[in-house]
Amino acid sequence: MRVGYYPGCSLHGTAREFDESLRAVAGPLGLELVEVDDWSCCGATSAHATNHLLSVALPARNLALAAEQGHDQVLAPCAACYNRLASARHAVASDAALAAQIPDLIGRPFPNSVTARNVVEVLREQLGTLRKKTVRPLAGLKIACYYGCLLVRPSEVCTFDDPEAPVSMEEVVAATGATAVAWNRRLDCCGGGFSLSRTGSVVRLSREILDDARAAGADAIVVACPMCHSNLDFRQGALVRRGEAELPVLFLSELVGLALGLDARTLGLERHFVSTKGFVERAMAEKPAPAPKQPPAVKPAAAPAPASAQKEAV
Amino acid sequence: MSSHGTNASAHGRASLRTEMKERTGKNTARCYQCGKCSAGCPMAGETSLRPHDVMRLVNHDQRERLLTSESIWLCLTCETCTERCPNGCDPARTMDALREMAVAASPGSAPRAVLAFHRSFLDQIRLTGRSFELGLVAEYKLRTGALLQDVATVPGLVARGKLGFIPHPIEGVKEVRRIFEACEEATRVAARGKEGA
Amino acid sequence: MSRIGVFVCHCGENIGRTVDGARVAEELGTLPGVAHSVDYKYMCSDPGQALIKQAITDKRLTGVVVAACSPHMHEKTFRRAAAGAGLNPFLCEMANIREHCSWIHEDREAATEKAIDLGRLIVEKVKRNVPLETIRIPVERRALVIGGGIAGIQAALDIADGGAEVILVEKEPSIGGHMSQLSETFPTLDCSQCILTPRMVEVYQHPRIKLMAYSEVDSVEGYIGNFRVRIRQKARSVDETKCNGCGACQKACIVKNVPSEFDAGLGKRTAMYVPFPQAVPNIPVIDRDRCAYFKGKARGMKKDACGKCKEACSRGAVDFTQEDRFVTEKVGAIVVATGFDLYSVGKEQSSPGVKGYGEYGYGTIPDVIDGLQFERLASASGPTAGKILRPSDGKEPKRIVFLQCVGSRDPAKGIDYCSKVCCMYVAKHTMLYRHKVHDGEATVFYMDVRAAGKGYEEFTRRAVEEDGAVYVRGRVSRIWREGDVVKVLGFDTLNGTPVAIDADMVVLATAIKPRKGIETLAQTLSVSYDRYGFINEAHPKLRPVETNTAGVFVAGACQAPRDIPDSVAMASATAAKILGLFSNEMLEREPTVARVDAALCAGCFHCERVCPYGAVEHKEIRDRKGRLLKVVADVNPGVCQGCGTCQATCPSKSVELMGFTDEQIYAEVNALAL
Amino acid sequence: MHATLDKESPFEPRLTAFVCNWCTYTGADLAGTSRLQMDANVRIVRLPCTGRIDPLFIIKAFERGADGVIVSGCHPADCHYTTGNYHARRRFAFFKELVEFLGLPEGRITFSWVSASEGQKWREIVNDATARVRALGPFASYPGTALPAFPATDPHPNSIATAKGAAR
Repeated sequence: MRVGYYPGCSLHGTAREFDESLRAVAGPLGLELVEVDDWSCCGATSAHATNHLLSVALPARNLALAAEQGHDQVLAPCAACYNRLASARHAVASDAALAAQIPDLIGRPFPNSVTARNVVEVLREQLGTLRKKTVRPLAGLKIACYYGCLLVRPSEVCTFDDPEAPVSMEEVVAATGATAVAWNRRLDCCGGGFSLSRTGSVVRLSREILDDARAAGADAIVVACPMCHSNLDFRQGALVRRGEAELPVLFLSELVGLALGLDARTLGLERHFVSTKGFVERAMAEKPAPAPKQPPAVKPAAAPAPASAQKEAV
Repeated sequence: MSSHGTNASAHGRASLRTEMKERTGKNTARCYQCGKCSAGCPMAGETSLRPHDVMRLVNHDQRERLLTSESIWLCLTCETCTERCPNGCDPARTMDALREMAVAASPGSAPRAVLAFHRSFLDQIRLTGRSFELGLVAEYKLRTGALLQDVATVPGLVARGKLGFIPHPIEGVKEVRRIFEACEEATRVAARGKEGA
Repeated sequence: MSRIGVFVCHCGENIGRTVDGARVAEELGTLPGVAHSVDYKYMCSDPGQALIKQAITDKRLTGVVVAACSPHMHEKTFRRAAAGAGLNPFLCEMANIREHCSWIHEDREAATEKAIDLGRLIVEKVKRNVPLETIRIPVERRALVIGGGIAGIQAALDIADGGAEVILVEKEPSIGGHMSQLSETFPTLDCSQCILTPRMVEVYQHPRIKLMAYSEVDSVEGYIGNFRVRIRQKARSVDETKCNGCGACQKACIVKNVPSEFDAGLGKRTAMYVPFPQAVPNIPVIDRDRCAYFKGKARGMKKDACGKCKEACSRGAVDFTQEDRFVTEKVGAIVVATGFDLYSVGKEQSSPGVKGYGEYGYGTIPDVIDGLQFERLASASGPTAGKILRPSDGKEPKRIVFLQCVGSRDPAKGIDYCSKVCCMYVAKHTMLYRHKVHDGEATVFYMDVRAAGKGYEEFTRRAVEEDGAVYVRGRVSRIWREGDVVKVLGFDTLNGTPVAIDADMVVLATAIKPRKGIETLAQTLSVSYDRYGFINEAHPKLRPVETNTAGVFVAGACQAPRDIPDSVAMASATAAKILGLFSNEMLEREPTVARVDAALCAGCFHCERVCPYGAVEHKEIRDRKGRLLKVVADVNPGVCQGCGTCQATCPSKSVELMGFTDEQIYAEVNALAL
Repeated sequence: MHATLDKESPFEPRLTAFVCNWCTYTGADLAGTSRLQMDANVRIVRLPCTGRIDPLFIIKAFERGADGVIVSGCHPADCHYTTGNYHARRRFAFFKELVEFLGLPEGRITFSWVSASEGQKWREIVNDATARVRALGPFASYPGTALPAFPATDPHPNSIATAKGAAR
């Protein structure tokens, strides 16, 4: 399947491994990612927070480019980009005056014909292929799927899953053979855009998320947003308490890549601040490829899940 | 026929509630102050005005108090309030609009750090078409003077190949600059229109 | 030649201020066929009416036009006056120059012009009016009550005590409804079953009440005074005439794990069951979806999978071969008292447009229950024998959080209205809890406390002041489970702080909704309902228990959320209405009905297809030798309600609506031109 | 607000409203009871139900000098007679085609649903329809008029208008 690809700024910088891993898994999953030529920044939270027109016009330029380049859908792996593109599309579709204004602002026709897709929904569509191509089932690994805000809210824009009880990421994780744990803070905000400007708030919010994932017995958190990743991974060193083990934070595409048998380097797993080494070793060790049904050679090292692991069903 | 009979402020300007309806398409008067927004707000413990306070002040036409409040700048735009609002009031979008109005009314009203971040971020886009993180960090730090914050981690970022040193301007950078100018101009015109009204 | 009398009313200043009554009378007096035209200050007063009567006699009037207020206000008054002077009342009509003219215009000239126009329209119409006779139809003095909850029970008893026969249809195996599930009732805290059970028994023993439990209304035909109702008696698999309610079959039943509807899913029952010990009638029923015998048969098993109940029954009452039976009853009036369902916070909803609470885990946390489940926990006859124990582990909860307005007043979930009873029963729940668990903490999240009944405000205050319930004003954003505590994240809007509570149990005061399937019943009865399915009353203030279909009445929570006193009051009101109706031997109806001209009718029966009431019948036209010439349409005047759709549809113009004939309407339209 | 006699434009249109007795007529009563001021150009013809309305009534109204027509009844699913307005609606769908065929501009006919509780809505419909027709000008001088006469459907040659010799 040919999909327009809008990597966004973060995937060229702090979230390079997201880009690398996504490109690596695309082929095996039958996805042809065609990068939108000359794409520009979506404006992210900064445009959204300060100028409504700009927050629509910047994504609109990219959607217009995608349309000109023959795409009807664009994959924006970064949750923030996805949210901005989808919001712009929604805003224009529901406001005729704005729709009339946009072509003048961006200097291009704007047919609003391109759908923004996020990485979770695109991967979920390939579940069958993923199950078939999984050569290294990740059985025994417990994953906390973290959605954060921008993938599911507001629900009138992000329509791919239930805003309060989403299941898509858990479905993808299950297809890799890993177990998605039930936990409570998968929809909470990590502090997002305040990473630089209000670090104290980010520390508080991110710590709550990490604590809850740990309490649920997770071996790793899986995210689909560079901002979440940066707050949970990059800042984790400052967040852990003495004697507390660090919790690896993986992009969903990295986890999928491991199941597809790709090596850690290709997937960018060495770029993380919290070491993924132990996690990757377990992923590699536990599953002799041809016999996925065999019991794991090594028992998971994690402590038995506390009662809170059986929380609300997802 | 004046449609604003009861909605005009004492000084003749359209009420904040009316203006909000024009900007967001949402009727803030639907808010019945249940506080569900504030209950779910991740920043509620840190702000002096919580989402439901903001909605109440909008309905009570407390323009000055809102536009000079730091609270509207502490919104993470996580949209939890909007998602759970029983009345579809959209506090998140309301706060977007308030920030926009605050900048238009008095650019100095935002907390320095937050606005500095947004300014730095947007300047990056204006400059290259994309945001460029090292430049962003540098400019942000110059703006805020918080030179040492996070410096310890920057070498880590470089070592992991996560911060490129060279900005890569896109071909359409001029186009992007035009978009900035057009949007800023349109926003100014709209603001003047409201002042004049 | 017509001799019309025109009477223009000033209604004091109401019309007189903006309409020049004298000029209207003068102008209308110049119209051809108008024999008399006067104006007067108050036409509806006794002297005003005398003026009309006098003129009818003196001027030998053939028609009367009163230009005054809305016909909805005084048409009956003036028609009675006309009849009093010997004029057929249907030759008198009103021109509305108050509501439609003087009250909505300020310009005196324009308003006067308009009043003249409106008067002229009606003058032209009345010229073409013909004398009509009031229709009289006989009344069947029996009532049907649908629903055996407290409203239906009260209505049935009041009607039967008034001397008329009643058929009470209840779809469940027992009457009693939701009230039988309640523990204590507000604001007196008297035991619900203690006051209800005697009424249930009274119904069962009443000589004029025919109780049809485990039955449903299948179809309804006819009209006020003359309904024919087909009732489906569902197969109980137990012969009611033989069963003596000994309970041996229940004890013998091998299927013991069916969630009990009566205990709101918190207890279990058998497949052969009586819903609760005080059930009326005390006759068990086999739940065929759960019964081992019937499941075996459904799977095609040749051998009987079970038959324990049959073996246990000493009277041979168990009958696996029983089938649904249909009976048809004639009744003169119908009471709809089908009650309510509780809104579910779950993801799946029974009505379109309503959503569940994802933020409350879609109701998947076992220690998050609804108000009715709490009633069962608090009830001495409940699954815990009245002990407050939480469902997950049977421990006594030391901290319960109560949430008001769950679903109610939440447009985002699809329910805008207030469910009315929750404020009261939540206060009651906190009291019951504190009376039973002395060291327990009861926290209530509320938005408003609506306690506007007699003794209600005092009751809710008592919960706070004497029983120590803590009321927090704010909605809850999220509920989740952490270990064995239920986390509740709310906000106290009165002191402006976030509130996070570790609760042992959460009770949701979920919204009251009409019964599932109410729309089908409403359509069967031709009564209208609102977008939620609540039955519409004929007038929200003046006709609160009537519906828009004559002879069909409404009582209790199927009309709107209602508490017990309200439901009982409504039920008694329907009984009064019905007994009033039954006090007539014949019913009188306005003769605004359609009539077919058999000579013109081509027998296409377009009218039959569009008639909402099934009033069009087939009539055979035969010659003298009895040979069939043609089949034409014929309107049953007892059934016809006078909408006129048939006339507008008729291609041959052979059906006419009396009072609104083509001739009359064209006369009005023609009179538009000056 | 809404001057009954507009000084700048001498033309005051005449509108006929065909309304049902139960919803719109009562809604118009409510407008009166609430003293909602509105344009004085509409003359109401009361019918039991919109189901009773024959499209020819509307044609007739235009023929007899109306510049505009309002048709209004109960909201769908809210009909006093259960389904009368549903049949009316189907008939009007057909009628709209006829209107186009006849060359009547759509703005001259207003179809709406006004319940007994919508006095305010009735006022808006009256004022909007009046303003629209006022802007369109007199129907008689409307160049697109292609109305045939309907003598065959007029059961009353001795109508008052004829009696006064004012028929067009």
